[in-house]
Amino acid sequence: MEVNNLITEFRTADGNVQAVRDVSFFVKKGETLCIVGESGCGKSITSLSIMGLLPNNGIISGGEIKYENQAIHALNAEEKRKLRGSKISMIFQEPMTALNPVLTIGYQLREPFMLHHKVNKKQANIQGIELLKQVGIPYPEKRMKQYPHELSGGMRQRVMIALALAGNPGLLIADEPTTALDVTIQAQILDLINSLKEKLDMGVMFITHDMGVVAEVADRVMVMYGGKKIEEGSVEEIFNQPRHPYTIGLLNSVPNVDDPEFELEPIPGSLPSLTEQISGCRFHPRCQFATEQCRITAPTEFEIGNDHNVSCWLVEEEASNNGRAIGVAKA
Amino acid sequence: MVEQLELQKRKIILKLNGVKKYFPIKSGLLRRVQNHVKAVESVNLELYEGESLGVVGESGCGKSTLGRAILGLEPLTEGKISFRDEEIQDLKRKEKLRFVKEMQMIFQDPFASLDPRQRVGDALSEVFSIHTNMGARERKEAVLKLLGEVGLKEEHYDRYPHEFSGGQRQRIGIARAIALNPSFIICDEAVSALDVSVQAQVLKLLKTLQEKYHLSYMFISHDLGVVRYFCNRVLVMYLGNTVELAEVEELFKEPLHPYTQALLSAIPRPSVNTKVQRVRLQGDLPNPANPPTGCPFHTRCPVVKDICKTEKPQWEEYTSGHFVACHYAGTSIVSGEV
Amino acid sequence: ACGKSSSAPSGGANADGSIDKFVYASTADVAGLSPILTNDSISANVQEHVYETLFNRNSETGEITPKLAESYENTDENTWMIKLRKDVKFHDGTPFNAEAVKYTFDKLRDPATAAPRASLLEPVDEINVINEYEIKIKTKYPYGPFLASLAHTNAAIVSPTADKKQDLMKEPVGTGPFKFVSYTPGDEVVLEANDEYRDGTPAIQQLVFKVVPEVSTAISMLQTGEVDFIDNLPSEQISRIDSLKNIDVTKKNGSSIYYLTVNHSIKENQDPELRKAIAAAIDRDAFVSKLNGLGVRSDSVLGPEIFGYEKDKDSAGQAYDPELAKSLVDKNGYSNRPIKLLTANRANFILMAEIVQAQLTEAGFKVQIETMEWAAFLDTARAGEYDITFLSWANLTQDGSEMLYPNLHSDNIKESNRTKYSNKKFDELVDASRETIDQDKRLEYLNQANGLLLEDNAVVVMYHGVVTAAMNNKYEGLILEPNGKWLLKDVKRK
Amino acid sequence: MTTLSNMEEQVTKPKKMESNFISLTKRLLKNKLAVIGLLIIIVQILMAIFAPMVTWHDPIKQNLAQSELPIFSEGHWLGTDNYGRDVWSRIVYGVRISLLVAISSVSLGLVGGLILGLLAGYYKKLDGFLMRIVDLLFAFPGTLLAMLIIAMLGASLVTVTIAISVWSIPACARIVRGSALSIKEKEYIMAMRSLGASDFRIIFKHILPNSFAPIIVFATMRMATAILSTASLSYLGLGAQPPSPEWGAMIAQGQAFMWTSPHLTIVPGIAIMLTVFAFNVVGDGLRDALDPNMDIH
Amino acid sequence: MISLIARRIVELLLLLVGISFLVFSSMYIAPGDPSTMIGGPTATESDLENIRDNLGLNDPFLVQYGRYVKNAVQGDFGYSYQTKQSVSEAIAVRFPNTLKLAIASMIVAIIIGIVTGLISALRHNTWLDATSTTFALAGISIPNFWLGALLILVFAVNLQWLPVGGMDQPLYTWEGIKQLILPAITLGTGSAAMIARMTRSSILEVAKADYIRTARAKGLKEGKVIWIHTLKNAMIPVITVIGLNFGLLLGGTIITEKVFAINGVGRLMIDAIAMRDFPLVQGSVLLVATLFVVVNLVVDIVYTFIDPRINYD
Ligand SMILES: Nc1ncnc2c1ncn2[C@@H]1O[C@H](COP(=O)(O)OP(=O)(O)OP(=O)(O)O)[C@@H](O)[C@H]1O
Ligand SMILES: Nc1ncnc2c1ncn2[C@@H]1O[C@H](COP(=O)(O)OP(=O)(O)OP(=O)(O)O)[C@@H](O)[C@H]1O
Ligand SMILES: [Mg+2]
Ligand SMILES: [Mg+2]
Repeated sequence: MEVNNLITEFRTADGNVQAVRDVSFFVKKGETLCIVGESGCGKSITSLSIMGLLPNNGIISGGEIKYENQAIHALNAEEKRKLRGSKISMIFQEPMTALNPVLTIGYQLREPFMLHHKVNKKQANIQGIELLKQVGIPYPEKRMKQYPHELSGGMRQRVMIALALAGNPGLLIADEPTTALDVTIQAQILDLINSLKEKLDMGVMFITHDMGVVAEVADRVMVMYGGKKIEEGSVEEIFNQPRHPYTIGLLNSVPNVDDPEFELEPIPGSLPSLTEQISGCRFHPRCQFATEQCRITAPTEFEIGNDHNVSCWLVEEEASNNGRAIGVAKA
Repeated sequence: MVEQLELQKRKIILKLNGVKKYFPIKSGLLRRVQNHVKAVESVNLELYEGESLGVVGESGCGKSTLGRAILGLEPLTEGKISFRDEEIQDLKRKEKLRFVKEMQMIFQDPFASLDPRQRVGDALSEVFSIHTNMGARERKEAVLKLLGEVGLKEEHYDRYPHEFSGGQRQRIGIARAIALNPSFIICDEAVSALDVSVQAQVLKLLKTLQEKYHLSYMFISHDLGVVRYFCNRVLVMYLGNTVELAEVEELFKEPLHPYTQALLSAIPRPSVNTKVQRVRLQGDLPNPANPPTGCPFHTRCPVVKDICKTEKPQWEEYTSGHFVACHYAGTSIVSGEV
Repeated sequence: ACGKSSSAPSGGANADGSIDKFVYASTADVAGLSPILTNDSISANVQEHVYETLFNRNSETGEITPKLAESYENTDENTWMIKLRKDVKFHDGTPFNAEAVKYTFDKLRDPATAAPRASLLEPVDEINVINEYEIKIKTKYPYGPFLASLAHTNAAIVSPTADKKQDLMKEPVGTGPFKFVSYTPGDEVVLEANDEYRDGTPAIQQLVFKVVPEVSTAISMLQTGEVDFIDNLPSEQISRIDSLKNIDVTKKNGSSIYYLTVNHSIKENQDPELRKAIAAAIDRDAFVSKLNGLGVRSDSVLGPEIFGYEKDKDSAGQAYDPELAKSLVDKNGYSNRPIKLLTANRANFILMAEIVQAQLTEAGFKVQIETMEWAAFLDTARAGEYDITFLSWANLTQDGSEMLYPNLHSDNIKESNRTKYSNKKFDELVDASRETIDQDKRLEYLNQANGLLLEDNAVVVMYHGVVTAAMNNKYEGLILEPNGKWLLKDVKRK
Repeated sequence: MTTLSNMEEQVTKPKKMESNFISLTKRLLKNKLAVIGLLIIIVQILMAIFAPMVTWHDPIKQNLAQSELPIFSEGHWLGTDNYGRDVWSRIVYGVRISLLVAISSVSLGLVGGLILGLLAGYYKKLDGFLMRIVDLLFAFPGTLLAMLIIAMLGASLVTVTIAISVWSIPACARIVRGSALSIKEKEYIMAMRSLGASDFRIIFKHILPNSFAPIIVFATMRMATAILSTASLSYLGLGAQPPSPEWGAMIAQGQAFMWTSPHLTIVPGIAIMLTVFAFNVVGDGLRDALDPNMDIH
Repeated sequence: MISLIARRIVELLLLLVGISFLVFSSMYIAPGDPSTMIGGPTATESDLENIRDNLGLNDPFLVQYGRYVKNAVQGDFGYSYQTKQSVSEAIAVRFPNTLKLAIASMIVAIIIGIVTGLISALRHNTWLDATSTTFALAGISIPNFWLGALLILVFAVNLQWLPVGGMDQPLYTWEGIKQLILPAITLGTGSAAMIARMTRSSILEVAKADYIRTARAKGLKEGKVIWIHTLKNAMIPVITVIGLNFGLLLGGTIITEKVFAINGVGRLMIDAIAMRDFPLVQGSVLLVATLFVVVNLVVDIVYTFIDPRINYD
């Protein structure tokens, strides 16, 4: 899966706003790409753009989305629909509301089987039960007859995962699938996604804002801020050599459970709204290292080796000199 | 830091004695009370001046209920709460006002905890009109001072809550809580709803205020990282029961209760270098209306023994200052050894 | 309501002029089908066809003639010897005889029955059966309008056997031209022709009394043929009905009266100038013209169709004189007093109220209308809780005493005399008219009493009713009486 | 999509000061139907206020000689009624009655409903009892309830006002209770309680103003119902007393002339319909404008 | 479920006691004496006194009420003052008509309401939506006595397609159905409009729900998303509105029955109130209230079929 220069816009009362600004990335089979960033930075909209499920007032106004080298953003509605669930699936954030409350688990689970594998109801049922077992749900036969409200949050999220897997997708998009869950349950779900990914050789696009979760599941990480991609690299690179001041700030804002001496270093200021006009780098008002250049022109993406890309003027030199450190590491 | 704490230990500010809170479940023909949600079960606890006590546990384990019960927002089912050696659980509203000044609360949701139709200035000055007989001018001055205290500006006085960002709103909530110079504040998931960058700002602010005014916090959270960073002692709850209480270092180093151990091992670490050995709990939290017999944790405990199913473990001081309620306290869930 | 045998539209007619089904629409349901226990005109309409009375007032001449009776004789002022017809049978096959008459009257008089019109026989002292077909009735005092009373629908004779066996309110048994078939409360009463009727079988085979509460709806049904006959046409719709091509309208001067009265028990109203001012302020001619021909203009309290009427009284009241009214109002400061004009919320009462209110206001009075449902209105008026109001009187017996005594005599101030009028001289005249059976003398007394009322401006007569009926023009033979009663026994296809 | 709207809120930076009222009005004005409704209402209010200036006849002055004039007659552009009264004047003065009865009955009903609803919503102990009373009123068909009240107190516009307000109480109480129940659970109410605020203060300073949105929508819609009910009762002869130019009464009177002078029924019928329509669309518009979920679109 | 029904029956009984007390006392206070109505204008005071004694109207209020309740509990709802007929009988005769009318109007309302609501939701923000929304709003705004009169004028009198009034033909005949059409439209229009609006907004609301997005993410066809995933959820509030409207509709029968000359309970009620026929008023009000409660109970039971989350035990 590959996304190039994606731009997604919303028509709103205050005019058009760009929620996703020129974002490019790719996901390979069998790897997990984590997209991190704070609320409202455009993570969900990016994933919905891929799914073709944008809200009515949203449109993809630029860029391309390719799945197995086929451009899918331009497909018509019917073709997009056929893609959904069979090639690309999605798990949503709220397990409480993402399942239809008035239909049984069984009904909802049979649907994708009957739709994508063209099997009859009985077979769909058997396959559904099989899948529920796979995602670790005890007594799957009984669950098939139950309604969502009769299941706990963790169970529902497992059902959601089962739904997403039913069509044997090549890409699974998980939009904050564990935010609403308790830590002990979250751990179960993360393990499940990881093991399924390996077993089914899927690409996983995992959206979260929890750096802990990122460290746990990611192969590669993409950091977003204000609708833009600002840094991308392997999970080790991002955690050990973060280069963008925002990524660094983000890491320094998360208290470390294992380090009693850790001191928090918050990023000053707060997130800008979509409509706010910010010239240059969107992060510059909150950046301690902002220069005149940052204020005027938006940075381009620089590759600094190891597939590590950063959009920040501070790394420009380094990118060209390749190797010179910049003084933005932990103070 | 440790020495300092020892000193304060002598000054107990709040004491809970067998505090219980049950919510009735009504059903049947006559809407009789058929059962209870046992939200908080016999909690015994002492809180010291100037400390931060973290309260952690899964969703629905009764953390918020405990906090509310302390403030008298929920009538107790049983038990005693004393604040500076005075029992406060049965006081009438008028008598209670005195303690209300001393004990405050900061809420989880910065969007829901401010009246959307009230200007920020009015919301803050309302606190003074309830508790003091200051004139309008005095109140305004006090409010402006408060705003400064939490890092907001004078111009914010006339704004409505929806015109603020989450972090700013939480600052207003904090301002409201410290307005009357309390000595004890309950933070119920006060930073959970905030983005990490903002969360860090607010945590810093709370720390600063604690030092400045010598506040005690009861810090309810499900984020163990934050608790470790912020608190001196930690109380772990499970299904309405207190299962472990210890100094923060001690708890993280040597968790005695299997649940605490599982909890710690489940936290995703924001670091790619330290890989800890994971133990996953199976199953979900039981229904608090119908808790298991014996030890409430036995249904999910990896090292459960027969006695756990029948007998409820006592809340005991295992080592000095380290309380735990487990028949086999100290058993490691990884190796299964004591 | 459902499951009626025939679903054919009404009005089917056979070659011999007989009619399969004939539908009459009334705005309200009957209260019941026993003449003893009811006293309302709608019930009376049905009862008129099922039952018969001893005497009958001729619809043309107004004369009282025997019906179930054959003849009568006053052996003295207080004694009525009545001979009965011998050829009559009740619908249940039992014979009509003196026992039946005695039974009926005794039941009507018995306080335990609580008959609403027990007062019809109030002067009766004793009833004796002389023989199978002769009966003697003794009154407590000479009672002038007695024959009129006996001609009243509520004095119709019921079958004693049936009354003991069943509830006549639901299953009536009489001697009339139609026999009872069924009653669906709120919806309809169905009768059928009585084959054994002494004057021959009526042409209408099945007679349906149907409830259609909205007059407009009823008229529409008349137009579409769903209904064959309605009565009591509203004056506002008369032009519409007139314009319907399939409908014949019958009009006839009636015995009813509509009048305005002040509440005589109120001190301020005892001022003769006030009453004069009111009478002078009301333009009755203009009002009657609004009735589109459905009202007769006359000042006389006893109308042209009533026994006791003399022509000279037509204009004996205070004439319309707005200037006089204004000057009296100014002179006496009547404009300072708010006046409550109580009225029933029936269309013709509202019409009077609206126009009179406007005219009184014109003259300078301050008048507020207050409408009430019929029941509440009757009670409120009886309790005297009004300043001025409109009253009406159908006068089924068409006898002057029957108007003046209940409505204006001081005996009845607590009861039916809702005007609260009390005048010794008037009372004496009315008493005299009631206590003699010499009809010429009675006429004289009544005329004097009538004059007295007009002189006194005790009441202001708005109009005397015109009875109306509209029938599908396929049929003819309707008998319409001045008191509003009608008979369908002679109706047949043209 | 609620989650998205929350996010939207979350990232909202301090906006330019714009009071709730202005933004509400802006949103309302985007709704075409609501604008039409608003215009109708404004015109009617103006008509009610300036009635003597926009009419040329006394609405109750009779002229029996000139009765039942058709529409567009000389001097009476909407004709005259059975009594020769000018229909246009009666319609205009009828606005006064309709609005007055509607406003006063709805306000009265609101007071009752608010008290019941707030108490029931806030005090759990009272809830059961108060709601049984509300159920009781609910189970009565409205017309019947009104008829009983009118039977007791006599027919008049005052009675009609009382009857309609009583009839508004249960619905209002339920709405207020519902919103009080949900607001009561909001954290800011908990916050006020933790600050030691009295119940009185919480109910009237916090719960009441925040229930405002559903109440205002309810009140607007109820105005429509009230106007319709007044007309129905007057139609049944239980409301306005003659000669007052109440629309329902006008229809009732005019119905007898439906075939000869149909305008006597049709004109007041249209007047009622327009007015009721106006209040309904404005109420609808208000509801949409007040609905936070509409924000995004 | 059984516990729900049992609880509702207990509540209903309490409600009926409350209502009967309200009705009884209001009729007691109201001016207008039933004896006057029975006695007629000429009755003398002693006639009236006789009648009152006979009916027990001279007893103190509580005695009268107590007697009523005692008899009612035994299934005896008294006798009409006017017609001397037993109340249950009087009502039994008329009730089928009212029920026919109410059900026919409800069917009209539900069909028209849901279809228009559906159309305007699916064609959201198009002219079709605007038109049907406007019609829906107009529908709520029409006074039904006026609508009834206009319908009669047009369809019964001028076009003569349908009968003017009455309801005396059996339902299984064409005549019987024709008699129902105009009254059902008159009475059902308001409810149809309300149902249409609720259907529309409820569908639009549900369309925003997360689980609809899930359904789309599964790749379901749009038809399935709407007919299966959206509609069932969207019907929940619509059913509430239908239940509540049934109450309104019962009130509306009073006027409709009058206009269309239908012999039903509504008309019985006004006549009884006007005539101060207390036992009839009582009986019919209690019936209507019971019906209202029963309909709402049915609605609650329907919920349990549509929405598995609802569990009344
Ligand atoms: N329908 C819409 N119309 C206008 N703006 C929208 C719409 N949906 C989302 N947005 C805006 O798009 C931006 C990106 O939203 P998105 O949901 O992708 O954020 P996110 O990164 O997923 O946040 P979170 O972590 O809170 O889920 C937000 O600022 C949001 O306000
Ligand atoms: N007012 C109430 N009535 C009935 N049950 C309640 C009430 N409030 C809380 N509970 C129940 O009490 C239990 C404890 O709730 P509480 O809110 O204290 O949990 P918590 O630990 O704060 O959870 P979270 O982390 O989700 O905030 C839960 O099972 C909850 O359902
Ligand atoms: Mg998101
Ligand atoms: Mg909580």
